[in-house]
Amino acid sequence: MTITETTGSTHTIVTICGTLDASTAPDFRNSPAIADPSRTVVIDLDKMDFLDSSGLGALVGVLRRKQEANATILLSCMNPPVRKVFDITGTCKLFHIFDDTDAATDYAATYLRGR
Amino acid sequence: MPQPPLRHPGNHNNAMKTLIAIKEQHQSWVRDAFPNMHPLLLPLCNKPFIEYLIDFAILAGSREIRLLSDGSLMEIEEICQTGSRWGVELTYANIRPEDGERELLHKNRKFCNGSRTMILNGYTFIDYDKRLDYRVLANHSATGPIASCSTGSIAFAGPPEPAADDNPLPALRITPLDSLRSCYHIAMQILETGAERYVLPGYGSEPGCAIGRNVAIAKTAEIRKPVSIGNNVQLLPGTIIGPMAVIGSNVIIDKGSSISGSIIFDNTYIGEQLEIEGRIASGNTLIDPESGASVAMEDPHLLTGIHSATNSATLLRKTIHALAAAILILLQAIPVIILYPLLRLQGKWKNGPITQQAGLAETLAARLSLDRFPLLPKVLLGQLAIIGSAPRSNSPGCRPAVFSYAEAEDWPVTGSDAAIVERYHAVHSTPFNDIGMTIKALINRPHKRNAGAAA
Amino acid sequence: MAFRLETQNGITIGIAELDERLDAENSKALQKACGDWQQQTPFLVFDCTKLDFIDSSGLGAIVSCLRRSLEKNGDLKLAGLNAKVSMVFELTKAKKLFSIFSNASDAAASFAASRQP
Amino acid sequence: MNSSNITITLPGELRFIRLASKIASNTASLFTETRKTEAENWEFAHAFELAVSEAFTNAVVHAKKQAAPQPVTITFTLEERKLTIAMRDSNVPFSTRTPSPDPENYPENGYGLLLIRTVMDTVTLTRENDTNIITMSKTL
Repeated sequence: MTITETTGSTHTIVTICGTLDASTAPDFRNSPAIADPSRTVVIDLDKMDFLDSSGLGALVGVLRRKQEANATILLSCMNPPVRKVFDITGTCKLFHIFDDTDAATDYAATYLRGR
Repeated sequence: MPQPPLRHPGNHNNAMKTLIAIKEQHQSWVRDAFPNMHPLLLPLCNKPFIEYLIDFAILAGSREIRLLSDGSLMEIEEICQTGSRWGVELTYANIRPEDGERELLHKNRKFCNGSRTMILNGYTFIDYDKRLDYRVLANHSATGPIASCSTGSIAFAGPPEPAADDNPLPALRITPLDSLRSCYHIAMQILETGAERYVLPGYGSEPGCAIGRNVAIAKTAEIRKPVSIGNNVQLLPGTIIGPMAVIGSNVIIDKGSSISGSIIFDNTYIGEQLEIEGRIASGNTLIDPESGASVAMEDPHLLTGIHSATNSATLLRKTIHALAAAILILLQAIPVIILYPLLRLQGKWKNGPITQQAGLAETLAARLSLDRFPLLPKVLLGQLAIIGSAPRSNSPGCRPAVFSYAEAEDWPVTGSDAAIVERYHAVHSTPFNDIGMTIKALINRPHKRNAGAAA
Repeated sequence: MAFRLETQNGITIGIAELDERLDAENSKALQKACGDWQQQTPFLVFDCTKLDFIDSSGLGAIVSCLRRSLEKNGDLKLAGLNAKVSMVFELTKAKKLFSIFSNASDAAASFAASRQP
Repeated sequence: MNSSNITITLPGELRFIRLASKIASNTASLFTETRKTEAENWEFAHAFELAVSEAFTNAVVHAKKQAAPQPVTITFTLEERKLTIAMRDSNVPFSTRTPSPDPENYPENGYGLLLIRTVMDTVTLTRENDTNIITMSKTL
């Protein structure tokens, strides 16, 4: 798994490439924008090829810490197998999910700034 | 954003898109009433709810439809798949419970692609008419909701598509689907308005009568239009279906029962001699759609869910019945051998009950229930039960038998309350109990006849 | 199953309060108890106010009680059926066999009224 | 019915999760049925990838608490249209009593068994002589 962070003024775009499971979850948690609870992130999942419950658990934990710090996670470009993991576990309703990274960043910039 | 001026037939990219957004909060009543059913598959006149929305999107000219929910869509995805069955492209995505129209459009921006987009929002029934041209919705300049009700709306976003001519916008009416009551009334309305308005499942040689595959209708069963009947349905002798009856798939309506103004959901067995009027029956549950009152029971003489029979119990019962029949054959063999030629000579041996009781031989034959002797070998073969719901009846849920429970108890064997009495006895019958009842039947039958003759 | 006797217009009426459930478990017990009540009077009222569930064996038992009262030239009237119980009676057409009242005192009074000269 | 078995043993370490689940999905993709759609074939492989990832993680995460990582043995049984995977380890068993997590509480774990049970046709959990065996099968 590789993580790329692109930092803007209001939020950071985090691109995850590869697999998010128990072996890669610690790296994900330690990525700077993810570890900073007050930073709103757009996570681009277009190149994520596999997610399991350990990866999902990491995402849910990060989301909770960010929401407590008045920030959030926006997910974009989720492919069907990744969506399935969210669907089965019922965690889909916790996240803002976009089909386009630009739409997610616009949403973060426009609607979430005032919060 | 500038729009391409021309619409290319065959290229769907610019055709109107449809977002169907349904939230758990609006469906919670379905989850409560039918825990095993996904609310989007709730049948309305034997057609799953979601298909009405897909139909409407297609009538409005959409070829790309996205289904959005804050709950699980996996079950729907397994059934609807990619939408190729309807010739559309169906995709799935998740939303949050609090998302409004603006969020929906934002979250699906790539899908909408700057095109005209129709948003079917909420758990509502769209009262469409397939004869009308809804494609003008794409050409119309309206944005925001154009029809709404307490549980949802039809809204539009994006630039209108160029129109060939100026057709008026057809009226759109949507009804909240917010209770069993509304579900019942909408299904009845669909049944009444019929297939000329909606795309409905089933085949019908005449209007108002749609029947699915593998439906067995007894000669004496009566169908009163309008009705809609699903697949794998058995209508047994003497049943009256309709008017206004929706029968789902895998349903058995047992003898003499009538169904009117009612909906029978999939996998339901309706017992004998029942009268269902203005009700919803689903598996073992009977519901009054007006008051919302419901009774759940697993009662083979009223309602049950249909599932496979327990084989071990059947085997035990058959064995014990066969044993009882063998003993009876042995006991009756000598009187039969002696009395049969005698009665035969007098022309008094008939198949069926012995009516005349003049001579000693006849009285004796009647007392010993010899008239049932010819049926006993069938019990040995497992074709009949020794005792059951009624002699020689043949319908699921009740066992055809040599003796009936009604004969065992000193109950009237005919009349409307006999059927109720039958239920009472058959419900609690165990194989061993049956033996006792058979002996009772043997003892009681002659007395009853005498009482009948005296009256 | 509480049972009491009331006398109105010279008729002794037995009023039985049924329990919450009447099914295969306790329908035999009702039939047995009813036999004893019918020794005292054939004019019976089943107060179903508490009754919340009835199945086919329960129905069978009540119909059997009715039949025995009728044989003794009496009657069995029902009172206070809730929506669920009422649905089961309608389903089986058993409703047609009974006079049904909203409460036990109306049912009892109807016995007295039918005896008016 | 022809059936063949393949058994592999991997060290019970986190870094082998990916290898285990990839072996499972590649084995499952041998079952490609021409009558099925591409999506269905693909989903079959993904189901095994996910289930093995969850089961292996469970074995290994609990192993961390022990002194030395215990090996995990995976047996693939291939029948005509059915693939069965049995995974054996000698660590702490799956907790089957915990209910499915409620997303409202933002739980960070506990989804594993729910996912396995959803994507597989049959799942059995047994413990024999201090060995946990999880058997998962699915028919294409």
